[in-house]
Amino acid sequence: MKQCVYLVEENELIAQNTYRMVFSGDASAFTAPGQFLNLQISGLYLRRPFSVCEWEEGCVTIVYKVVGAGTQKMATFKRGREVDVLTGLGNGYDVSKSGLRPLLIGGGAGVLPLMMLCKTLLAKGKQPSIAMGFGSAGEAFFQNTFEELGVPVSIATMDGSLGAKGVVLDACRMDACTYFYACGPVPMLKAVCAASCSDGQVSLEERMGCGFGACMGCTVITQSGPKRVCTDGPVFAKGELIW
Amino acid sequence: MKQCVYLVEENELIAQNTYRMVFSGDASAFTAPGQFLNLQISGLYLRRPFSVCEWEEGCVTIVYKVVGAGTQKMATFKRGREVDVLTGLGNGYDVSKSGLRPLLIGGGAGVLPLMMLCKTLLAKGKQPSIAMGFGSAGEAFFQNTFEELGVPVSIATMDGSLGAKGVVLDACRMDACTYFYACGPVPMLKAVCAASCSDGQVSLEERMGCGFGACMGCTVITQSGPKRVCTDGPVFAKGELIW
Amino acid sequence: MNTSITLCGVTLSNPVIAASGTFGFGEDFAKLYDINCLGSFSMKGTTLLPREGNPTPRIAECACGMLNAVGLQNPGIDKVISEELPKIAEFYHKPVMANVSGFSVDEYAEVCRRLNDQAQVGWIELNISCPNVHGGGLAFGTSPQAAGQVTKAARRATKKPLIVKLSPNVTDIAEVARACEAEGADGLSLINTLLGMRLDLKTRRPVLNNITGGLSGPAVFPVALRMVYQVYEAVCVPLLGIGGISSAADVLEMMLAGATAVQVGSANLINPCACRDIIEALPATMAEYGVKDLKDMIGGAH
Amino acid sequence: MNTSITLCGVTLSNPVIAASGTFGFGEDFAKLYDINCLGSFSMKGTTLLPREGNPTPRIAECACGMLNAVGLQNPGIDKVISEELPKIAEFYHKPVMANVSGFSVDEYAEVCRRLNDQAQVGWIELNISCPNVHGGGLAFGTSPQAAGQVTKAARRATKKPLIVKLSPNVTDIAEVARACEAEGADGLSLINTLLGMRLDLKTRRPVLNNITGGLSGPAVFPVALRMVYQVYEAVCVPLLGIGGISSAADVLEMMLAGATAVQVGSANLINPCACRDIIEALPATMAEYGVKDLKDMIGGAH
Ligand SMILES: Cc1cc2nc3c(=O)[nH]c(=O)nc-3n(C[C@H](O)[C@H](O)[C@H](O)COP(=O)(O)OP(=O)(O)OC[C@H]3O[C@@H](n4cnc5c(N)ncnc54)[C@H](O)[C@@H]3O)c2cc1C
Ligand SMILES: Cc1cc2nc3c(=O)[nH]c(=O)nc-3n(C[C@H](O)[C@H](O)[C@H](O)COP(=O)(O)OP(=O)(O)OC[C@H]3O[C@@H](n4cnc5c(N)ncnc54)[C@H](O)[C@@H]3O)c2cc1C
Ligand SMILES: Cc1cc2nc3c(=O)[nH]c(=O)nc-3n(C[C@H](O)[C@H](O)[C@H](O)COP(=O)(O)O)c2cc1C
Ligand SMILES: Cc1cc2nc3c(=O)[nH]c(=O)nc-3n(C[C@H](O)[C@H](O)[C@H](O)COP(=O)(O)O)c2cc1C
Ligand code: FES
Ligand code: FES
Repeated sequence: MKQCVYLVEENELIAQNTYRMVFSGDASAFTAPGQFLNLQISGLYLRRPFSVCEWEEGCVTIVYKVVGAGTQKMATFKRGREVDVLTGLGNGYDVSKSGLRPLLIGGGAGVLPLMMLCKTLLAKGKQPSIAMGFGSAGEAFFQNTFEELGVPVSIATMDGSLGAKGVVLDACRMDACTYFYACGPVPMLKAVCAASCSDGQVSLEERMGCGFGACMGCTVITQSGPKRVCTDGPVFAKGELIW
Repeated sequence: MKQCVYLVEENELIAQNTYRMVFSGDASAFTAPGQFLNLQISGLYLRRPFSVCEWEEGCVTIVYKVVGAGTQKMATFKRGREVDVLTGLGNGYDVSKSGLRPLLIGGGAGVLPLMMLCKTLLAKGKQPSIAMGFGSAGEAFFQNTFEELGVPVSIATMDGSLGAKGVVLDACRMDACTYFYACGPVPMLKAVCAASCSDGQVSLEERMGCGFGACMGCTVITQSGPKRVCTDGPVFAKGELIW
Repeated sequence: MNTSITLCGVTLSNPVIAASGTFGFGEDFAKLYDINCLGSFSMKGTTLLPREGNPTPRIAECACGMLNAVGLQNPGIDKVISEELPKIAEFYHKPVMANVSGFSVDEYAEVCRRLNDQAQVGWIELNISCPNVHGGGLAFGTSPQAAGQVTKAARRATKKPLIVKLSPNVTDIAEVARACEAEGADGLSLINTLLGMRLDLKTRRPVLNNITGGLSGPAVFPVALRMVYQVYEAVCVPLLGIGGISSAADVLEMMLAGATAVQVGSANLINPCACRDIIEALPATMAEYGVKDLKDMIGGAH
Repeated sequence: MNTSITLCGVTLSNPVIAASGTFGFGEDFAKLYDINCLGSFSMKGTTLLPREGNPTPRIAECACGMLNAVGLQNPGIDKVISEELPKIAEFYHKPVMANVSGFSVDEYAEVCRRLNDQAQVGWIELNISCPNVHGGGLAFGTSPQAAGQVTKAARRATKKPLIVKLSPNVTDIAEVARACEAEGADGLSLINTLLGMRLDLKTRRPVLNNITGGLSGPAVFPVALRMVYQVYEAVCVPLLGIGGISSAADVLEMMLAGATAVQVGSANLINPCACRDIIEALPATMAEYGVKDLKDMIGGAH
């Protein structure tokens, strides 16, 4: 973990209620896709956690959905604004386990950490494919980006306005999957784990007090006892979790 | 009273720890010198009251001393910043009582409301003079401005670095005074009232909850019972006060 | 969309009531906006005799809140009846709430008695929880026995709907609430301010002349919400939720916890149009959370 | 300039102690800065047996503060002794404070007994005020009798300096303080969290799985300050002032009210370097207010 001051470079609407924010600043604490940062918003007490969607030297991107007071304020951040962030939080995905053809499964904002994971897997010569679920076509994002990377994309939307009608599991063949990486709402993760015969990793979300292991606010009970989503996670092996 | 959004036009250091802030915005609620505004500072709960030093259509000036959290934040306000203010607060000085040659007496920040008062008196053909007290030469301000207006100025500083050494009363002849207007710390006002044989008006300060009469936070007990400094004052006739 | 609620038999167009001590007798606000948009307002706490209140400073700044130690400055019940109520009649045409305080059970009862024939007064709010006067208010509010006693005496003295205002400075607020209900309270309002203090580092003395004062503002909202939730489970009478409310969302949250109506206090001091702004924002906020009739929210979280 | 103070016979280089439950067992902070700059730190509340704590969500946002309902998740006293204390020894070389909780008087006493021989432990802090476990902590902290009993049992079980941590959720905290002092407490720490709650307007349910939680952060500072001031006048033992401290000025204010040392809690979660930053700012803040020896501030406002 590092405490840094980031500068907002971009903050643009990319889908319904969904913004992409690009920061310049020290990205050196990030070591694995699936890690997150914890961002201070003046006027609010707790920091807000966001998965890092992409990073390179001096540049970090998050994508966030406006859901409450904090993300509403973030949507008003202008270029050049300074933001206090804790960086390099969480364990991130373990890409060494992926096998040749891992399946990436994302629901809504859960698609975000999969972008960096996908690029990392490609860089290692793997052939990932991705299944994404959204509420409707207007909320969907990243389809083009994945396609430009040459990654097979399948999509489901609840209202059928894009791709298959239904949940993300309706857009992918879990039976053909040899290893998976999943991120999204708990019911989706639960369903994915139940449907999969293969091993995999899932990323959890929990309300956080600190984001770096101090408060025990984000505990999940696993096969090996209580674990902190912010430091022992957010990524857990499928076999670790008790649903 | 009016609730307005003001725009910061200038915010410059004019003496030790003392800033002059010029706003553009609706000045129509101000009707008398000695009135004040109540300014919201994000991150602090209560508004902060400041005498209006000068106003004209569309333009309002305050001068403030940095003494705590609020004024520290104000010192960082940049040109173009929007500020929420309650304007036209308080009764202000009654200039009709002044006679031909009123004496204006100000201690420290108490000099501020006297500037507008002085200009108003001049416009009415009166011949005011002013006595000002400061801690030291570095804290003094407005000497030139008053002199440019052709107003006789006498100054005292506690350390003798400018004008007479001592308090403001050491710089003026209360026995020759026919009417006075005073503003400054309570011990000074008390001494001025005690030393003067003439009638006069003094402006009080009190910690305020609202600044517009709602909370009874700023009460002073007068000859005619409890009065609110923010609405019945801040200016009171000498004879009203119980020291 | 329906924002009306019924409080002890009186129907209000919306549940937003300006809180006692933060709205004076309404006059300063009536100059700013038409205060007939309010559900109602609670007048400044009134005692039998006029009171000058505590010496200043009476106000201190806190994180997300403030301390006050006004000490029940008021013109006394007779002047409230002879001067303030007639003035109010000129700009406010709905029932007002009379906030009553005292230093003995008899004084509370006597003030209630004198209010009995005032047609403008829709409810009496018995303040047994003022932390800023010695030997007064708070002493009654921190013991179920004393709270019951003063409620009983006030109940005998008036036929107006009787609302007792509870103190949060207690171990078990539900116990005090039950005692008041048992002695005939028609409603309960909570919370009054939390006892707090600030020191001035320059003088090394308390900021407030009274040493301690009452904490109010958004800082106390979670405590107020919890107490409303607890008291809702302990009594059957309607509750007025008070403490830190400054938005329409806060109103909904307080009603979900169990409040039939709410009071907005300190927010009025910071934003003089706070009550009006909250009332105007109610319909949009209701729509956002799928609320058609505000009444449906009352106690919805239980 | 002198920042050192003495707490129950142990001298601290400065009065800043990281508060229990917000600093884990120090490890995550030791990675960030050399935590030997601290006066001390209080370990996560420890019970006899390991506890998983409450189901999540355990955390909610509030104005100038937060709610937590962690529910004393901890590995149990034996693991704290066999695993955590040896780990701490690697990065922290001063006495630590052991924060102890329990569900019966015997459990409190047994945990104290097991800590007796741990040389690293400078003080035992008896948490009789956790609002987040049912039948535990808080029940002991809200009655002077129960608080006295558990203090007495702990006193017999240990020779370590015994500090009892008081709950603010009481009518009269001075009474509880006196009961603890009478039964042998060497110091008192106050306050633990204020019982509060938040509701989620989308789900219309409490945000916290535990329904209520403990409010901490700057919002509670005025209440904490007032209680320290009151307890200082009621007892002779040293006080640890806790609640909302997030700056060196807050430390001075809390000491003026009567605290010998202070604890910094939630501020650590928001700014992981909060304790270090406050300690570094102390000399300049002391200079600003003309303080040469920090000890001179203790109780200075009385
Ligand atoms: C490890 C992790 C990674 C995340 N990554 C992303 C991301 O990349 N993009 C994105 O849009 N969202 C992400 N989230 C969710 C995001 O943190 C919340 O949407 C955000 O905190 C909501 O803040 P708010 O003030 O707008 O909402 P409010 O509801 O007003 O927030 C109130 C409190 O609840 C917490 N909270 C609310 N929703 C969530 C949630 N879903 N998870 C955790 N805490 C929550 C807030 O942090 C805050 O403390 C992530 C959450 C976690 C834990
Ligand atoms: C009617 C009136 C007119 C004023 N005009 C001026 C002016 O023209 N220029 C100027 O420099 N100052 C003026 N003051 C004083 C000014 O309001 C305070 O210096 C300022 O509020 C301090 O805020 P702070 O946050 O920096 O200090 P802090 O000490 O951190 O403030 C804490 C609290 O105390 C209050 N407070 C502190 N000092 C005073 C004070 N002297 N009077 C009233 N409240 C105080 C603050 O408003 C705030 O609520 C005036 C005060 C009043 C009542
Ligand atoms: C300046 C001030 C004066 C108050 N005077 C009274 C009063 O006279 N009677 C009363 O019952 N409550 C009084 N209160 C308490 C408020 O009515 C309310 O219960 C409390 O402030 C909490 O609400 P808030 O957080 O919205 O301010 C006063 C509060 C303030 C801030
Ligand atoms: C997440 C969290 C966990 C806590 N756990 C404990 C605990 O285990 N034992 C204890 O005595 N106090 C515990 N507390 C209370 C704090 O030690 C402290 O008394 C309280 O938070 C007030 O201080 P603050 O406002 O500086 O946070 C906890 C507080 C928080 C926020
Ligand atoms: S959020 Fe504090 S330990 Fe995970
Ligand atoms: S400050 Fe509120 S009445 Fe004067």
